[in-house]
Amino acid sequence: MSELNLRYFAWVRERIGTSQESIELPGNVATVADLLGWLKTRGPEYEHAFEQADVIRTAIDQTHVPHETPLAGAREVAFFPPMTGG
Amino acid sequence: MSELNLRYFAWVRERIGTSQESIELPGNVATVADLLGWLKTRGPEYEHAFEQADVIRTAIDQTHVPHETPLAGAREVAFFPPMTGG
Amino acid sequence: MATVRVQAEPFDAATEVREITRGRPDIGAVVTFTGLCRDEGGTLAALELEHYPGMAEAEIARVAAEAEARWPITGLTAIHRFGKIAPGDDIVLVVAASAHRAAAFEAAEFLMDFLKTRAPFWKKEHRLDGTAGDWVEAKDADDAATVRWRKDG
Amino acid sequence: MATVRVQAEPFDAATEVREITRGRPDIGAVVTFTGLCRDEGGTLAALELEHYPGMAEAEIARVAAEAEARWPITGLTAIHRFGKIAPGDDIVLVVAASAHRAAAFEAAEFLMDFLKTRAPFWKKEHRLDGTAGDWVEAKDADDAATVRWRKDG
Repeated sequence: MSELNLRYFAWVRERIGTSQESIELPGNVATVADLLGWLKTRGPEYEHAFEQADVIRTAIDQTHVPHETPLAGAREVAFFPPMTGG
Repeated sequence: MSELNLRYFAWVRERIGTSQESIELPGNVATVADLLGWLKTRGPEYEHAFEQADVIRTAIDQTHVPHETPLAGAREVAFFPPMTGG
Repeated sequence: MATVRVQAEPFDAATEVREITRGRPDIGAVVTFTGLCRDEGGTLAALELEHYPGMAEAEIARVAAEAEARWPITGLTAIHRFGKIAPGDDIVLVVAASAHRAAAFEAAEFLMDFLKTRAPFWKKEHRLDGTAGDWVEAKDADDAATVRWRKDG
Repeated sequence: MATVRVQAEPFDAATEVREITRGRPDIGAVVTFTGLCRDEGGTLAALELEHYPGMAEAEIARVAAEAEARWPITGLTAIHRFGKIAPGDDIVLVVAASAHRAAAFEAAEFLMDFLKTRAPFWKKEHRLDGTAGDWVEAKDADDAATVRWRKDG
């Protein structure tokens, strides 16, 4: 098991109620999609934040990645809605 | 016959040696192209300025016109090279 | 190498243009884009811009490097603000300089199109009537705007 | 109604942007284009810009009116200088404002493309070595740039 820093932004952050947390990654969680699925089991606030998993964007160590990306070597994983800057 | 103001710009002006002049339009000069042809008979400086008639741009009363445009009603006709502003 | 800044403070476009053009008499064209906070028909009190510190700078820098690889540009600056921004105030600035205008225009547009869809910023609306603001929704038009830059298109 | 000026004096882009955006909180995007005099590898002493007074203003205003008819723009300014202009100095400014960025970018590019091929200005080079300058030749690329704006294209 390895320590992973999770970050949430915008309405993902609001729904979960925290902007970041550290977790011990369960052994059966290999990809970003696995992590999303596992987070949804942690309570109704996570369930609500990730209810439409397909709109959630993800980054590993501050680089955009698709959901199927392996977590091996990751230190920080971020979850957020589509960007609306500019 | 009617009085017409002629204006020349850039290298057309330099070759002719004047920036504007008033002429009495001969009766057989009906279009801008006729006028160009007639001007070329007025001396070597005009001949030089208009030797490549197809690159010369023309305006009647400060509006771009093609060479075949009739001169009827014109008060000012300008001759100049392709524009290079901006 | 592009200049990229993510900051709460306002910026000054004229200062950034001067930085790019100073001592560079090979520059013939400078394009600036400034994105401002609209008042949405008088209903908006402010926009609140949340961002992902670190990744925001890194992502804009990646897009800027792509623009620099693609067009012969002599200078490129991108500044994005975060925090609360009132209607009429500036949000984002892009400055692109080149010998000729086409490269400057295209690099600035490219940077804005990808900045909008890739830089981790999110806008929340605060309404004048005091109701809880909504998060601005991403627009399909913004994704569509990036498609035209595909080289294999 | 666009602001069009033809003048010998320098202009200030920031002032023109302020004029366009003041009291207009519906503006979300401002694009500026500034054309500068290049030094052509250190060989150029100055550009001399000749123009056709009256027609220059009228022609730019016609192009600006076309842009205003074609895009939902909230403000449009075009300023073109004439006379002697040193390397590094500004020649032309276009400012286009709109609610959204695409219209502002397109209107500014359209105005510059047509201004270059239709506004009666001519550039003569004065070289640092004192040799008689040549008149700058019109570029096919500038004519080509106008073709893409054809609606029936």
